[in-house]
Amino acid sequence: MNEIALSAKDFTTDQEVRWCPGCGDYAILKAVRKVLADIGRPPHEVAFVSGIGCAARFPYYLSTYGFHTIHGRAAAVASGLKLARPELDVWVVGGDGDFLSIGGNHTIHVLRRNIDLNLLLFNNAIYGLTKGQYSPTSAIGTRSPSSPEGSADSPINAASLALGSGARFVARSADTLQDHLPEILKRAQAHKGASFVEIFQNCIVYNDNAFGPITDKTAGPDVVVRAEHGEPLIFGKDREKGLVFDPERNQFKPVVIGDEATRDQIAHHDETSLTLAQALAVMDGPGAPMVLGVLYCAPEATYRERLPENYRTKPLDRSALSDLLLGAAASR
Amino acid sequence: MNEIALSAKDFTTDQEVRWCPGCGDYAILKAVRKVLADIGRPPHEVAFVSGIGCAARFPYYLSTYGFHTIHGRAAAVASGLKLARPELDVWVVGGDGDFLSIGGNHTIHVLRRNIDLNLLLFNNAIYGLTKGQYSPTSAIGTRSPSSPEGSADSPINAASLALGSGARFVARSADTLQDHLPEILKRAQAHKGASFVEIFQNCIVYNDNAFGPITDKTAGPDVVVRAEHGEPLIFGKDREKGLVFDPERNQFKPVVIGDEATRDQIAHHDETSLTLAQALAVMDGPGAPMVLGVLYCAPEATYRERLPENYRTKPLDRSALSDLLLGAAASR
Amino acid sequence: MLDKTKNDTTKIEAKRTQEPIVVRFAGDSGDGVQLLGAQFVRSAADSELNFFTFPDYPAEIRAPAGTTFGISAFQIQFNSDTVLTPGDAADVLIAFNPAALKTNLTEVKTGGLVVVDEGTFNKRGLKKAGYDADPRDAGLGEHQLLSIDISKRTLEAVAETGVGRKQAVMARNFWVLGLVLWMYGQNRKPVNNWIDKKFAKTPDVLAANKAALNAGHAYGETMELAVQSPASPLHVSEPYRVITGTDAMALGIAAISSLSGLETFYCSYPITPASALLHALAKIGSGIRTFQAEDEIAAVCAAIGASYGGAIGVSAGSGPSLALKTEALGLAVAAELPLIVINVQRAGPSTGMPTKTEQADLLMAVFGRHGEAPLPVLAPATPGECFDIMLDAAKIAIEAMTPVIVLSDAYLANAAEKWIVPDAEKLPDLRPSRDLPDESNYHPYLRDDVTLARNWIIPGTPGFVHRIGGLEKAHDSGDISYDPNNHDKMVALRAEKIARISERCPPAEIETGAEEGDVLVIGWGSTYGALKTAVDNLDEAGHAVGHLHLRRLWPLPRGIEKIASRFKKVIVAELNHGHLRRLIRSEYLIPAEALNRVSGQPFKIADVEAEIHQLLNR
Amino acid sequence: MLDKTKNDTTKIEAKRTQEPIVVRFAGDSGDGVQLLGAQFVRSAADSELNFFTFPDYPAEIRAPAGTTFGISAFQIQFNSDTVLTPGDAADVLIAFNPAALKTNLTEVKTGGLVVVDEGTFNKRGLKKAGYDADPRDAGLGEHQLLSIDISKRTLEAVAETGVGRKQAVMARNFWVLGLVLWMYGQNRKPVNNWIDKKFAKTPDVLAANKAALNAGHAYGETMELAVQSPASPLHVSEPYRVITGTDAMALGIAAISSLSGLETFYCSYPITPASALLHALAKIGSGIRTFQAEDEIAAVCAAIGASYGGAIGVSAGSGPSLALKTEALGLAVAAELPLIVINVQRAGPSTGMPTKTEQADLLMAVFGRHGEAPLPVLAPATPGECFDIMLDAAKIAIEAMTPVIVLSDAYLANAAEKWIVPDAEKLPDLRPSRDLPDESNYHPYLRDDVTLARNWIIPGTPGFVHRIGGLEKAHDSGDISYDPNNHDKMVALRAEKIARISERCPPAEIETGAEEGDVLVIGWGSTYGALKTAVDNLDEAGHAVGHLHLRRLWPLPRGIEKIASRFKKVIVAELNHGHLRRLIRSEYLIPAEALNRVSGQPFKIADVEAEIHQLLNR
Ligand SMILES: Cc1ncc(C[n+]2csc(CCOP(=O)(O)OP(=O)(O)O)c2C)c(N)n1
Ligand SMILES: Cc1ncc(C[n+]2csc(CCOP(=O)(O)OP(=O)(O)O)c2C)c(N)n1
Ligand code: SF4
Ligand code: SF4
Ligand SMILES: [Mg+2]
Ligand SMILES: [Mg+2]
Repeated sequence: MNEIALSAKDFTTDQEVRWCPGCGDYAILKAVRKVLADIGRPPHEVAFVSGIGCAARFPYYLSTYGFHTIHGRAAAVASGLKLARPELDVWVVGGDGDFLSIGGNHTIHVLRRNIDLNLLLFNNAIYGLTKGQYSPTSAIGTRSPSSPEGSADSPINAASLALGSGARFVARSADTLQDHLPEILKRAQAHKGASFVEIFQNCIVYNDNAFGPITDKTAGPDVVVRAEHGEPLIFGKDREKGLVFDPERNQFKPVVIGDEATRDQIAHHDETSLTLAQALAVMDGPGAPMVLGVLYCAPEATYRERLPENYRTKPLDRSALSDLLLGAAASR
Repeated sequence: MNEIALSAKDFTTDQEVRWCPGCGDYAILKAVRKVLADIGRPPHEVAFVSGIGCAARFPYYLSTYGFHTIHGRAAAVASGLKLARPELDVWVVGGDGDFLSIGGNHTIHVLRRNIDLNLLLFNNAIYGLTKGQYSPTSAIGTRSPSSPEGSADSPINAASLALGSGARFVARSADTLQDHLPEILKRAQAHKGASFVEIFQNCIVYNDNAFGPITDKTAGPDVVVRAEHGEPLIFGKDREKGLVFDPERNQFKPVVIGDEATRDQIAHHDETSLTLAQALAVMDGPGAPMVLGVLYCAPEATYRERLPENYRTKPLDRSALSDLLLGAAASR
Repeated sequence: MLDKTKNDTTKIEAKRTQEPIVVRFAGDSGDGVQLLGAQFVRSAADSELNFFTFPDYPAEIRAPAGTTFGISAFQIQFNSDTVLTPGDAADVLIAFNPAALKTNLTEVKTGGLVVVDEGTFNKRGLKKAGYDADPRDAGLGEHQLLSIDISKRTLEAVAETGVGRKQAVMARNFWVLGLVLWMYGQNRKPVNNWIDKKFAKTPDVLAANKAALNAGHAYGETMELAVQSPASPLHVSEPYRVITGTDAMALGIAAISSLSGLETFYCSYPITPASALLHALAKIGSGIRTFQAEDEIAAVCAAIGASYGGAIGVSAGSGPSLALKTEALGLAVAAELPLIVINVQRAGPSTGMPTKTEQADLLMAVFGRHGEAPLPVLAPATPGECFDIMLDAAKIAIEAMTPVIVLSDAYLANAAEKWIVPDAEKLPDLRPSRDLPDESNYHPYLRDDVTLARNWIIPGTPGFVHRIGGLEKAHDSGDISYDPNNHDKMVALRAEKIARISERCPPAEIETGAEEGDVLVIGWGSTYGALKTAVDNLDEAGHAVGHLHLRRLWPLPRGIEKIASRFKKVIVAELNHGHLRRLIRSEYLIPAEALNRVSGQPFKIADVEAEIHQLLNR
Repeated sequence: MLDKTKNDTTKIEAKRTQEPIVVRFAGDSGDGVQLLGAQFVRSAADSELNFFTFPDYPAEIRAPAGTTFGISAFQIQFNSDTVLTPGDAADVLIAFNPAALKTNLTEVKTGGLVVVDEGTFNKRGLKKAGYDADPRDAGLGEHQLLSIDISKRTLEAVAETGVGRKQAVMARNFWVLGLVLWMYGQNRKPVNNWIDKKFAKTPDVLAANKAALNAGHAYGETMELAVQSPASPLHVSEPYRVITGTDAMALGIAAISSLSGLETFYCSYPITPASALLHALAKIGSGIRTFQAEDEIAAVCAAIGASYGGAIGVSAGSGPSLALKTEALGLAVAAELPLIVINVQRAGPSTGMPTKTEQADLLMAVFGRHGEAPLPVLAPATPGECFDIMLDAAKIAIEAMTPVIVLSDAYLANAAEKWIVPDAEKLPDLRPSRDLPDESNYHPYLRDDVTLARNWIIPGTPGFVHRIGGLEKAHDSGDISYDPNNHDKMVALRAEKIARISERCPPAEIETGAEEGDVLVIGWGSTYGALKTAVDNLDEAGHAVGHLHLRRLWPLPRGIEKIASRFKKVIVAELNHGHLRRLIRSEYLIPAEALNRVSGQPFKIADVEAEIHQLLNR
């Protein structure tokens, strides 16, 4: 595919980027431009559709086709675009408000329909553009202008929701992980069907450091498992910890290798296991790490592939139209 | 609580029931009336809120307070009602279209917020009221007026979606299982926080027998596990089959006891394990049974309980209002 | 040998007239009344008669048998002349049971004939219908009653075919059909052909239905019931067919793709009475794509996405659906994309009476968006016009790069008439220009000088990548702009673009009646038949009354003011509280009066005539 | 010792006048311009001056420093007399950097004074602002320029306090404040008090800010900049405070619960500029409940649920939010529940210009629902009235059992004025009657004879269990009904119920100017100040121009026709393409003309005057 050599510059517009200085969106933009260049599809064959929010300004900064729609509806607009124009590479970008609050229903349905879109959720656990209200991914007790005494809603786990919706590709990464994010994006784009990538993104103004050590170079390894298909689920600075299945509680739990379990007992990641993916997505409790990487990838026929053949027909010519108008039931 | 002896008749209105003869909704109505009588709260302390659909006509047939709202929005209306009037016992009723298609977003959010409502999904895998189009729970390939050549959308697994949304109580039963459904409904009502019950319901007109053997007295035991907390996950006419954890595939699988596993190896149901619940909800593949019962019950603080104390304050009296109007910042 | 007949009419008066005839069938949802109606239409069409039919469905899916709320009815008016409505009231009602009689008796003309199935007038049936006593005992007032034990006669007729009792009872509708075919001198052949095809796989049912049909026919013959055969109409050489508004609209949508060369992408969420359109299109299957979305917001957004991709997005629904599409319609206005949104109006507010008709969504269609978001609104007047209006909508949408709303209603969707099939070769060319502008100075808000439409370059086109969206855009670069003067200009441009549409469309013209005089009746949409007939009647009676019927509601067509000025009084007739009237008054400052009814039912011609009469006498 | 001054104005002309003074500050979002404005207001309020302020925020959250699209401005007009707008143009602009100068120079009066921070007019700053050359070199045309190295002077002033460079630069706004306080003879004390409180925990910052304040003040003194101290206004004995429209509305909502005894349940989804209201209410915290829903549909539905439960549901948003609430509003109309929906209008269509003001949602509010779904629409005219309108809305909602829409806008939400705090004891009683009707014949659609409101019995009440919903209900039993006459009657009843509201409200009255004569200017909402001032000016100039300003937009108040008939011409002035004008024309057939601007900006008084002048001369 990559016939013309493209660079990130080929995907850069003349528009001044208007995010706050230090916003995690810049890093994601950088990664996406690089990935698009690496994939090598010419810019005019690529379309970005977004809703409304800081994240949703994304299309303005990519010299591909772009549609900045309305809050929460990008997945629905993109569904129509992709079904009408299957040959385009269609990406959907939105924030946690866009994808999970007002747009939650479209997110669920586009995933279960398995329409071949690449969905990028920029999760900063806050409503950035509207000046910092807590969002559906904000932790309980988040103090914000709309929750001065702390929010009461328990947060949505985006990956778990995506899996619960029937998604066939679910992954996680973070804005600053430039050694991880591009690979995940490439996997998502290569996946046939709806791919859902949750990107932890820092909103420096309204929710700085919400993902704390996860994106931190030093602290990260101790609290993050980078799941890779077929590899053991090991983490820790010295790769001294891992995950094992606890049959007592019917769930995975972190252990220190040697002390609590042998290296052999450590579970291996299996992208194709829904149960494993669900367990990793909700990993919780003392010492439990956050799992990044491709949690689940189990391709199935896409929506389009499942359609009856005649769905794909071209507009009728006039003679076929004539037959249709006259109809089988035409009385003469 | 049950001080006044109530009977199902005390929950019956003078309205003629307008479902099709043979509709599964009748059986659910019967079970609900019975359960309400058993619970024994006086009818005026109970409210049923519904959207639009055949299922959503439910409130008309119960002599409690009732609000037949608009399609898909019952959970949102009920949230407002319950937060304003916590002392009421509020139930939400809707079909698979109501709860999962147009109302999907409210379903997710009411569950993750854990507002103390009892949500009853009447899943008949079809849009009944609008004359039989396929619904979000219809199997791929469903032929219906809107999909004459078979539907292409892969169905939502309601329990899995509920779990992915962060629900703390998820259960399944079926219209005709009068030895099961009432108990499940009681558990749901007793649960503090949002409880989600998926009830397989037969639409005799547009999707007859969609749940085939599941609700069948004879065939049922062979294809249904009735999960009970602490009990082994055993099924089969002669209770000869069970579920074990397969570490290879990281998931539960059905086995024949004796042949493929010992009775001791059979997993026990643990309502409090999210991973187990998720695995049971999506149980799939050759020989895999459908799991009914309370899949997950892990109470947590409800939305209301998490609110700051002053949220509960009564309207200000005039002197407090006066202070508020003058304000700390009042310039004189 | 009549089983039981009141009012001393042992024999029905023979009457040979050119007057249109109205027949109404009413029975349980399970009685096959709609099928009976359709088959009667088949014979009428075969005789080249003109007709207009209207089914009256119950709200319930399948209510318990014998209840009043489960009654389904079908009314047909037929004649050798043009027929524009199903008729104000029936000459003949055939009631399959007491509940059908109870709920439908008011639909019969004074002096009309009522046929009932004696076999259902037992205790149980009467009780279910809520009758304390057998209504036949007291007579049916001014109506003539013919009580036949249809049940028994049908069972006897089909006895030999060996079908079970249930199937046998089901054949009652064919017995009735046979009777009615006799009464109106219609041919049984098309029905027999249909039975042959339809029931080929179940020979016993086939035989039973034919037996019942013949028995009913024979009954009429034996009883010497008078035959009222309408005169032979003029022969039409063009092919024609029976068509409902829904089917005509579906064909119109299919034709759009054919005529424009663009894929037509139909996105919708089921809702009564619009879902029938989804079904019809899904059945057509080829040349168009249907997409059943998770809700109306997703439906219209997917249609917008398809239009953005270079297809024609179409999304249909009813009142609550249009309400939900409000925000997205604003996006389509701002993004200036072609889009067709169909609203099959039903009785509101809120869920209202979902199966009943109304015209109360007009002002929502015209004004129901935030910000200045003007768009064209069209409405077909007859079932057949539902075809034409779709081509018109597509032409406007593509030419002006704008969303268009088409307002149909429950009545129009379900009503059927004889439709001359248009010649596909003569239908207009709707292909958009795909000429590419100069690449170097390109931006997506470059406009055509005449139509003011922005250019429509679709994703996938090399060299023209661009971004559009709902934020205000600079008129000269397409970039986001907060400049006050630019906004003022863009708001004005979008308004002017819509205003110019009426310059390209034909001006308003009097439909029927006087060109000047006392009263001008202005109407729109499905009230066409009732209004035209009423005005024709008044015209014949020598009154100077004219009828103006609008298909383009927004922007209003040119010439209305001039026409109105030729009349002393103007009255706007519509099934709402005065929507078009408000538009007319505010635009032209004409003291237009109101002729409104909001009952979920179409106008009765007689009521319209009466109200115009009143106005004439004031 | 002026650093650099063009136009030969080494000394600014002294001017002692009673004319209102307009000052505008402009700088980066990070420059603390809004804080500076708020503190200047503090001193003005302390002197009992009257004022009207308007912040002009950028759309971006925190745009890169020095860019034109990141500029935040604050304008205040103050005087001893009543002040109704922030002023058409500034007497003085203080620009913190070149970008601020570039974007705000057009806001300065001809001959006005422009103060710039010389320290920012370096190459980098100029380039970021898009200046090719230093604009000061060519002079600022008609304007007077005062270029001071504020940066340097601030740094010097705070040097001793030991704050870091970033904090030191941040203190520029206090330096400017000191200067401006000197220029207008205002007291530093209230500001010093505030600094003491605010920065108690950071003594170095406290000291720096005070040092800067004093230095700026001293600079004015040393330079002998002329002082223009407004005359002392009349002393007001009632307590007053500075209030924005948002805060007034929040207090109004809080007051509803207090006055009605009902819980007020505020449900909303964040959207600019309405979210400020959610923040204000969440902060108040007591006496009201806030609920942040997943979207606007859920928000309004939760509010409806709360109202059903016996609370008062309130839901606020902006244009796109109201669009999404369309369907649910229909439910509230059908279910006849009290509900208040606030729409803080912003520039549309679609996402439009979210931070800018507009009045283009009126027709959506009045007509934007399917079916006949009438409801009252209100609009406050000033920031302070945002309080009163909420009580009015609650009274109407409870009395008529109806949803009510309140239309505010971005301008009103952010603008601030001096507000006489109402005496809580004298506010109206809004408690609904909770008398129970006769249990035996009870049904939920029993109506009050006068208001036609249905009874409001809430869940939990023993003996009255009932069901309501969006399907049409029988007027005499509350059961679902498909009866045509019943529907016609219920549609009429709901319409009449709304129509009767205006019978209970005071009739329209001329606001200012002539009671009869040449031109009647009709306006509504936030344009009040500009329209009133323009009409006052014309009145003083001897023209027979009157101003009618509507707060109740639907149903229209009584008396408009009569008032209009006393004028030769009527013009409706609004920030849209003629919404109220359409209502007035269609209702009264008055040839009302239009004075429209749709630029995202409030009216300029001068523009309004000019347009009325034109009309006077036609
Ligand atoms: C219908 C509608 N409701 C609300 C808004 C206001 N709004 C714009 S963006 C946004 C949420 C922003 O949060 P998120 O999606 O997480 O994106 P972020 O800004 O954090 O990147 C909201 C509520 C809107 N534009 N439209
Ligand atoms: C906004 C809106 N869209 C669509 C409809 C039409 N509608 C009514 S019920 C329904 C779905 C019914 O299916 P389900 O919720 O599964 O209930 P069931 O009838 O099967 O019990 C639909 C699409 C509506 N009333 N309102
Ligand atoms: S507000 Fe937050 S998310 Fe938005 S641009 Fe600024 S830093 Fe980024
Ligand atoms: S259509 Fe189906 S779900 Fe609806 S009432 Fe009939 S049987 Fe029940
Ligand atoms: Mg966010
Ligand atoms: Mg269903």
